[in-house]
Amino acid sequence: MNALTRAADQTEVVLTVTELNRRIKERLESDPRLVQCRVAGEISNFKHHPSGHMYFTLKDETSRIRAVMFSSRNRRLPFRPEDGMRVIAFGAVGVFERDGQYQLYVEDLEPDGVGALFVRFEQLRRKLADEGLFAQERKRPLPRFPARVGVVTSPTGAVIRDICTTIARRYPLARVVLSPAQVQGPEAAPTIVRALEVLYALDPKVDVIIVGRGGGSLEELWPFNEEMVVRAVARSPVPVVSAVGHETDVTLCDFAADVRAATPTAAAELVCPHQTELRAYVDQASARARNAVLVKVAWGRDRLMEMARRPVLREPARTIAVRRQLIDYLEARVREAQRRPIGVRRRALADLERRLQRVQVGGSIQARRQALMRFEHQVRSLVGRQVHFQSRRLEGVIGKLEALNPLAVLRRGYGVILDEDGGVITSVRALAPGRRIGIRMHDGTVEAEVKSRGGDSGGRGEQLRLDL
Amino acid sequence: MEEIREVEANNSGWTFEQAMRRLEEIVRQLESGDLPLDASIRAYEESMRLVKFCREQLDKAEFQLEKLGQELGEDSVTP
Amino acid sequence: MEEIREVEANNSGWTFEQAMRRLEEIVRQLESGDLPLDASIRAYEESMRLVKFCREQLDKAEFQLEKLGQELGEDSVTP
Amino acid sequence: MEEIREVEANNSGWTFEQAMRRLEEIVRQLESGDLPLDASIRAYEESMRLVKFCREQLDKAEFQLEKLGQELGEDSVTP
Amino acid sequence: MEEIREVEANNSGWTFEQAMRRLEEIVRQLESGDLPLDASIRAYEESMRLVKFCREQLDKAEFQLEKLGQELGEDSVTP
Amino acid sequence: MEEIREVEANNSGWTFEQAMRRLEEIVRQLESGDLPLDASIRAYEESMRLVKFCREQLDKAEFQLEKLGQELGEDSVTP
Amino acid sequence: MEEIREVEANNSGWTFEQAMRRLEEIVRQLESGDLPLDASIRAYEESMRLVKFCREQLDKAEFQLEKLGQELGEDSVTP
Repeated sequence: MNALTRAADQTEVVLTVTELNRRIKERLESDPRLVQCRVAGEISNFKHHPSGHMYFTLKDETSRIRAVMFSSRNRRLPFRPEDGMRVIAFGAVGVFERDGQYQLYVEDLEPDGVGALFVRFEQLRRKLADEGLFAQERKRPLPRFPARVGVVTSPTGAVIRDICTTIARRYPLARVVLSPAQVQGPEAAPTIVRALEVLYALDPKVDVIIVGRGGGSLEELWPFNEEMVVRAVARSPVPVVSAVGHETDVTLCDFAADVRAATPTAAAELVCPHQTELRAYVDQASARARNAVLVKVAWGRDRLMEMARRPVLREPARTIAVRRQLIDYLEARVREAQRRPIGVRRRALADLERRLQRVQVGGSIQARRQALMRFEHQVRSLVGRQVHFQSRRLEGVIGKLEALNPLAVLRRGYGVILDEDGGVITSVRALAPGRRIGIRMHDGTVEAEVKSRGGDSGGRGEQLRLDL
Repeated sequence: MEEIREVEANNSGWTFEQAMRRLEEIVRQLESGDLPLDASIRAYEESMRLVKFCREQLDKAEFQLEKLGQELGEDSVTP
Repeated sequence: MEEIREVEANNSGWTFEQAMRRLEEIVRQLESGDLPLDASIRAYEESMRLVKFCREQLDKAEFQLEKLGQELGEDSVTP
Repeated sequence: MEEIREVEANNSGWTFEQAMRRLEEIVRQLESGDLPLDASIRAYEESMRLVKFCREQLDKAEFQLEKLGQELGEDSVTP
Repeated sequence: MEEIREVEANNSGWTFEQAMRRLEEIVRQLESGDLPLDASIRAYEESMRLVKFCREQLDKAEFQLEKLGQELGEDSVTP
Repeated sequence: MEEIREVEANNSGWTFEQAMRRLEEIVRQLESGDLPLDASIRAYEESMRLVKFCREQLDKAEFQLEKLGQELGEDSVTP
Repeated sequence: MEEIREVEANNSGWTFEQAMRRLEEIVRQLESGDLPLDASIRAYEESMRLVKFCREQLDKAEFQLEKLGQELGEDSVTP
């Protein structure tokens, strides 16, 4: 009550929770000492959320603070944070307004205590990566059947023991050539390099090299991050398997090697096949080869059978039968056609014969006979008619002549006096006595001489005396 | 006409196919009815000879096939 | 007329087709009715000879066909 | 008249058709009535000879036809 | 007169037709009655001769017709 | 044809595959029906030889397989 | 083929790896079916030899460790 009144006195405004949290947030985030700070502590309650974000609590003996590292930040962490791990976190303090909690927004995280080494590690890694030493293209496949496996490690450690055990069990054909090296301490790096060089110089060469040591702290593993070691590994003429530390330990040597193995045992398993698998393969190989040949033979038989079964081979007589049919067909056609020319010609000939018969040469003779007969008849009748006509004509003339016969008068007793020349004398004056005359009677002529002549008696004519 | 003579002369030197082709030609000629009478008789005669020749060729071929079948194991072909 | 004489003379040397052509010609002439009597008689006579000749040729041809058919294996034809 | 004489002279060298034509001519002349009697008689005589000649020709032709018919197998002509 | 004389003179060289024409002329003269008796008698006498000539001609013609008719087979004419 | 002769000659020098290819080719030719009669007979003969040859090759192969299997311890192969 | 011959010749001088590789190659080739029949047989034979060789190698294998000399501070060896 009192306090409320006092607050009301001092400030006119009552804040909402949200406003208050915002004010806190603004206050916290504007403090440069909180924005860029390094905090050392131990990780607890570590949770790697499926979203990728990491949530954990940083604590020391007396205090704790919540921390979050977003996936965008933690993706490139070279190690995996774990509970109990001491780390130095770098980041800014911020407020999560919903819960009203402040927390550390971690931007980077590094294990506590080895910070300097870590920086060296990172710097060297970048440098060698830029040189292409870790390039994926440089990675070589491991030999499948190594005769000699070079190992660079401590001669007394568990590493060589694990490797030998594994290879003796899996692939006793491979001989392990141990090139001892110190794997720890400041002198380690040169011995590792030397051990590698010894292996490189071997003749015959080893087929593959395993470089390794057991697990340890970053400092203990450090020789394998030394530039000379990394470079020595990178220039290996044979594939190198790096098996340094435990699975979570990362060294630059791992990057330079062709293959990284989580453990020395895993490295030994990687470099050689298992002999039971090999035996199985070899056993199968002869069966597979045999089977392949059998398949081949069977296939050849099938193909051959298929060919042999083709009708042209199985029934070769068919090609002859087909031709026989063709010949039969042609012969039938020949036989069919053979008499055709004769038939055609017989018909043509018969046709001509029929036409010849119709011509009727004999018939034309008959016609000619009739024409001839007609002519004959015409000639006969025409000539006959002419004769007949002329006969009638003559008869007519004769009839008329009979009627006109001048001698018919004389028959009644008349006579005609004719002179010497036969001329008719019509007057007695022409008849001088003594003149000789002719007298024509109806039945002939007589000669007479005029004796005398009477006088003229009045026109009655002269009297004539005739001396016959 | 000349052709026909020739054919009869060296019939034996012919192949089956030549004889068949000639036979087909003659059949066509006969069927067309265009051949003169005597030529068609000769054509018929030739065609009969060709038929005979062709058949003989086929007989010979069949005989050879059979012989081959026996020689080269006809039975083993059909499994 | 000259032609007809000639024809009668070497009738035997003729082919069937020549004889048929001549026969056809004569029939046409006879049908036209233009031939004089004696010419038509001679033509008729020639036509008779030609008919006879042609018929003989056909008979001969048929006979030859039959003979050939027998010679060249008539029986083998009808399978 | 001159013509007629001539005709009588080489009658035998005439053809049937010439004789027929002459006959026709005579008939025409006769029908015209222009011929004198004696000419008609002579024409008659000529025509009679022509008739005889023609008739003989026809007889001969008929005989030949019959003979040919028998010789060359008249019967086989009519099938 | 002159004509008649002439006629009588070469009677034999006349034709039937000339004779007939002369006859008809005479008939006409006679009918006309212009002729003196003696002329008409002479004409008449001439006509008698002409008649005789004509009749002979006709007889001769008839005889020839018959004779030729028989010679050339009268019977075959009238079928 | 030359080709076929050749093949018969050095058949033994052939491989199974060559023989099969040749066999297939011949079968194709035979099936095409384009071969003349005599060529098809020869082709058939060759094909028979090829079939025989191929079969022998296959038999030989199988035999060798068995033999090798025994020689080199086939039994130990299948464990 | 040449390759296979060669392999058979100096089989004994081979390493296990070479033999294995060769064996794998042969099996692959055989299973691919690309080898001719006779080559297949030869390949099979070779594969049998390789199998035998490989098996022997495996059987007689004894693990060996070779230690190369390098003087190291004994104390610092144990990690």
